[in-house]
Amino acid sequence: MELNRWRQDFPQLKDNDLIYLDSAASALKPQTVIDTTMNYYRDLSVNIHRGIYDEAYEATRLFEATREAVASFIHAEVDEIIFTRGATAAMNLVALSFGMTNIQKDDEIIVSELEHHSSVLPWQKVATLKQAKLVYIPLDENGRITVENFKKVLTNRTKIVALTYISNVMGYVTPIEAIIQLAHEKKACVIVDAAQAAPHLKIDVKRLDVDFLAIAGHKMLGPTGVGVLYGKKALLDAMEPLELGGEMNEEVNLYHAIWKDAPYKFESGTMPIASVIGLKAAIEYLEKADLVSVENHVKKLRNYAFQQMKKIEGIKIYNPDADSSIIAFNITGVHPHDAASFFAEHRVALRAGHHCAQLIIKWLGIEACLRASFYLYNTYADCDQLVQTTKAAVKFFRSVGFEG
Amino acid sequence: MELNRWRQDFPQLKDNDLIYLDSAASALKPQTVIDTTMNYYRDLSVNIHRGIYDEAYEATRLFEATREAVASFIHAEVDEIIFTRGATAAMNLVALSFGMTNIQKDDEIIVSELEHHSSVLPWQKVATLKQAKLVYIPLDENGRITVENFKKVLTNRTKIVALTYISNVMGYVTPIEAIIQLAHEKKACVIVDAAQAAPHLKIDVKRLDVDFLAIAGHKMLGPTGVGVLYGKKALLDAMEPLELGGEMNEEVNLYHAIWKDAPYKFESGTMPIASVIGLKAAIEYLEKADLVSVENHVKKLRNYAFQQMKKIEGIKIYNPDADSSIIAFNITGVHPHDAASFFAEHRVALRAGHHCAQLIIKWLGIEACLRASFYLYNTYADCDQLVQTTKAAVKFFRSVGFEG
Amino acid sequence: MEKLDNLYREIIMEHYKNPRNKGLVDDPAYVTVHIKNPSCGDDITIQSHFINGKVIDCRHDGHGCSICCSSASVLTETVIDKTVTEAEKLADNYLKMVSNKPFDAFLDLEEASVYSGVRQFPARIKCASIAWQAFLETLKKGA
Amino acid sequence: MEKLDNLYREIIMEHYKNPRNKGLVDDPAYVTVHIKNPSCGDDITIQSHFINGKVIDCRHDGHGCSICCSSASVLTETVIDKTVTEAEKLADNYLKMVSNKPFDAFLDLEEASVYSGVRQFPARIKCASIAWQAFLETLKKGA
Ligand SMILES: Cc1ncc(COP(=O)(O)O)c(C=O)c1O
Ligand SMILES: Cc1ncc(COP(=O)(O)O)c(C=O)c1O
Repeated sequence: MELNRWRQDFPQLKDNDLIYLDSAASALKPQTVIDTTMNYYRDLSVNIHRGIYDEAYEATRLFEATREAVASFIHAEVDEIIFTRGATAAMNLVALSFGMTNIQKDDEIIVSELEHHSSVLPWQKVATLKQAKLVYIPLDENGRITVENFKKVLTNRTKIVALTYISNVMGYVTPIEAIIQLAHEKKACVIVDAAQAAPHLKIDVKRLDVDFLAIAGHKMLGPTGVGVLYGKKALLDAMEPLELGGEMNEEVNLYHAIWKDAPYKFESGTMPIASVIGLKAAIEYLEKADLVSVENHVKKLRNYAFQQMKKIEGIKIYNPDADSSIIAFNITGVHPHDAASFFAEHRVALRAGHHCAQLIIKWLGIEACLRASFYLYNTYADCDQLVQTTKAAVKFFRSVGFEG
Repeated sequence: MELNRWRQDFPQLKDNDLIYLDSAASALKPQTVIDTTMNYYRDLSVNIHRGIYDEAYEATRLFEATREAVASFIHAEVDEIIFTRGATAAMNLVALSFGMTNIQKDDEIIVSELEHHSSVLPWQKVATLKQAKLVYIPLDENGRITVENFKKVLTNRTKIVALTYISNVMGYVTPIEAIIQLAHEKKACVIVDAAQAAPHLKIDVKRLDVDFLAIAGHKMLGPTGVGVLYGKKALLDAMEPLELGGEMNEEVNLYHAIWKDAPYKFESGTMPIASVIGLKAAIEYLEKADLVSVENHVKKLRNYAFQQMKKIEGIKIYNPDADSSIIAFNITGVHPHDAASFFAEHRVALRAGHHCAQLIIKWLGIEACLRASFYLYNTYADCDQLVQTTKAAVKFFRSVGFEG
Repeated sequence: MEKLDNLYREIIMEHYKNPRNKGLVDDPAYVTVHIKNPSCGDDITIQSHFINGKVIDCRHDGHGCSICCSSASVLTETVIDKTVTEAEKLADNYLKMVSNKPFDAFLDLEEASVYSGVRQFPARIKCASIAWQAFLETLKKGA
Repeated sequence: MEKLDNLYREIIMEHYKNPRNKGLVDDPAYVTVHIKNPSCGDDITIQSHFINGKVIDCRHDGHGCSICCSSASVLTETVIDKTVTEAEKLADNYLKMVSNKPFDAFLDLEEASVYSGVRQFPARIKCASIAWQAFLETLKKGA
């Protein structure tokens, strides 16, 4: 097997025949992330804030150190970083608080059929409740969001633009920089779903001038149960918290209360302390690995696999021109759940289904598909295994009677 | 040191001089909880649902096994258990979904000044938005909720009763069984905050006939970042989800979507998988330890400490008649943050502040207080240390000039 | 790959490609139950017609993987003309068999017995179960 | 417990019990800043009066622990009659000192220097800082 300098850091890949090609669902965790999370439980395991004893102080320090690490990772200010339970919660917070306050009847909200459910459903709800208009950017013939087509739907009534940075099915990178600039000319607010982008692209919220941006910890080598909402300070200051409780207020009276400043007013109750602390180790790992090297590696693997996959007869690839690490495909005539069992038997871990993005699956005119996604710990050997198993799968399913 | 059969299971208490008396904020974790959580990260660390390969199937199985464990722990049905990011999120979900839908102008919502902020602020918000009336049960002279006083505020307009099961400041157990029965006679819905109760009392939601009940994992030996909302199936079925996204729907179309059944419609996006899986180990630990034995032990400790504390001149105890594991007190004339530093220097971990329950702190007529809370791993030696350190603190603060 | 050969048995493929009793009828005498497998999107509707404690007819429609669709077809052939009591016992036994629980090996599941291979694929048990679960629901609702 | 003795120094206790310049004035010439310590509930208001680049008066009110309240009193005595530039430098230096950052040891912090003991109590740094931070805010807003 060729040298992969990252692979050895992932305990799950040691002494294991697993070919893990499902990183777009969740990334595996390096030992440092596991250790950092564990150390909290073993050595501290106390609550943060208001604790004066050493352990509580130290836990608080580690918790806030992650906020600094996230801020510097995406070039934000520290008080623009809100911890949530995930990317889904982050995008719902924007829609249910900022959206419900600022959207009025007949306003327009632009989304796309490439969205993950968490980026479109909250706005579907806001649009319905507020009698606003949900507008879909027409995708181009490959299923891409283009600046051209965005211009066609942007109007003076556009108030919100909610788009994915990288599609979790097609692996397309959205030209959000140009889109944000155009949207701002119309004074529209842009929410970017960076759940798939954060593990792959260097994000600079200042340069992008994005208004809100959501991240999922578990997809970028971090623990489960933690995500991040970035928001411009002025927008966060004007925004009401959604969940009320302990630690997010300055003063509670019988009939009214006063909130803390952002980001704290959005972090009510006991936070996922262990996961937040562990997230810092993930960010440090990615910074050391260097996202440019990571993405180079991942693109090479994807291309290497794709060049062989496209020659296989009896399969259909839906995103030949993907920008990022994903191959979305089906074995013709074979339901992806049947196919996935074959891959699973050969220890190739793929995802089968609609990948929480039914709109693009419907756009493709299919019921579901297989998705192979690559990340830094994958190897050319993994690609070979994917290709061989795909070939064997086609042969097997034809042999038992599935017709292509 | 006397024998404590549980203490050795808590790695943080090994080779450590820490006297941990802050379990009401967060409980320490036994090794099994740490290991179970870690094993997920080391051996699986993949996403649940829709995964056909072994690791995804196994993670899903473990995740759902916790749901079964929680259900049997509180005598609920499996599909009445919703995982949330904490007790705070659980209570906000009830208020923002069930509350916002069912509360109308002039309806009455009964709460108490014993509530943690997470049990009162969401209803304060609902009352304000819906022009409903927030009604406080008058506490008795010791600060207790009594059935007598509850009857005084219960009316035909009462729609919601939201009360804590055990106060996190006073350690009082609320007579919720009688209250629930009375409330149901008026067709009011009862939400019980069991964040402090779940680690101490055997809860039987069926016997209590409670409508909604919230639990915090981290207070019952479990990981951070996970809580539980129990809700009666019929109520959950009629309730709209708050956060929309992946995994909670059956069908997504451009302009409308169809949710899954409860509990899944309330669990959008990637859940705190590691924490949910770890929570099962916590429940198993508590079941094996047996809550009756645990509470016996804790009450003996609390009483042993209290008998000595009450003899110390220069301190004021606010809850001499507590039912559960808490001593709330102050050194007279000494701000609790000053006092807490002294305790911290002596490795006695207490909490100082308003404990996210400002209303009862105001009711007591103080600014803040010290709180010592006991749990199964504590010992009589810990109590002695608390008493000695309190005496030393009084002496020290008097010596530097604080007046009693 | 014996396990996979054991799963994709000829009878299963035959029913997958040539489903029997497929297509719903618009007849109020039929009890209709629709089940979705939330974990993979399979979507099956079963219609049963009961007269005098007997399953007179059973029909299915929907989409999903081969295991799911074929099992709906096999179900209909298995239960038609059985008494409600027999059909219920068969369905119970079938569901136990595919989910690896103790089941009555002496009860003749007829063609449905070929689904025993599913036991080795825990992630697919649901696929093999939902049509039969939907049938049990029709029993509950209408028999 | 040398550390604790080092924290609760006589000067600190003296100011805690007999705070100087306490109580706010209702005078628009004063710049008012209110700060709450979100982590422990300490609550301090500082009022500064600047004329011609000088701190003519400084007042405080609020509640909190002894470190917080006394430091507000010490602050006012330290900055009154200083030039704005001097006062700002002192405040900067003081905040560095209590938070264990490199600071100019030659700059005379006067009585405020007794707060060096706070450095050994990281959880209390905030207590010793908020009055001075509020003063810096009054400088920013009004000097
Ligand atoms: C009585 C009570 N209710 C609710 C909560 C909130 O729990 P969490 O912070 O885990 O959301 C707490 C814990 O602080 C509590 O003590
Ligand atoms: C593009 C995209 N957005 C949002 C999400 C939701 O993230 P999470 O499930 O962590 O909330 C995902 C992950 O499934 C995703 O791929």
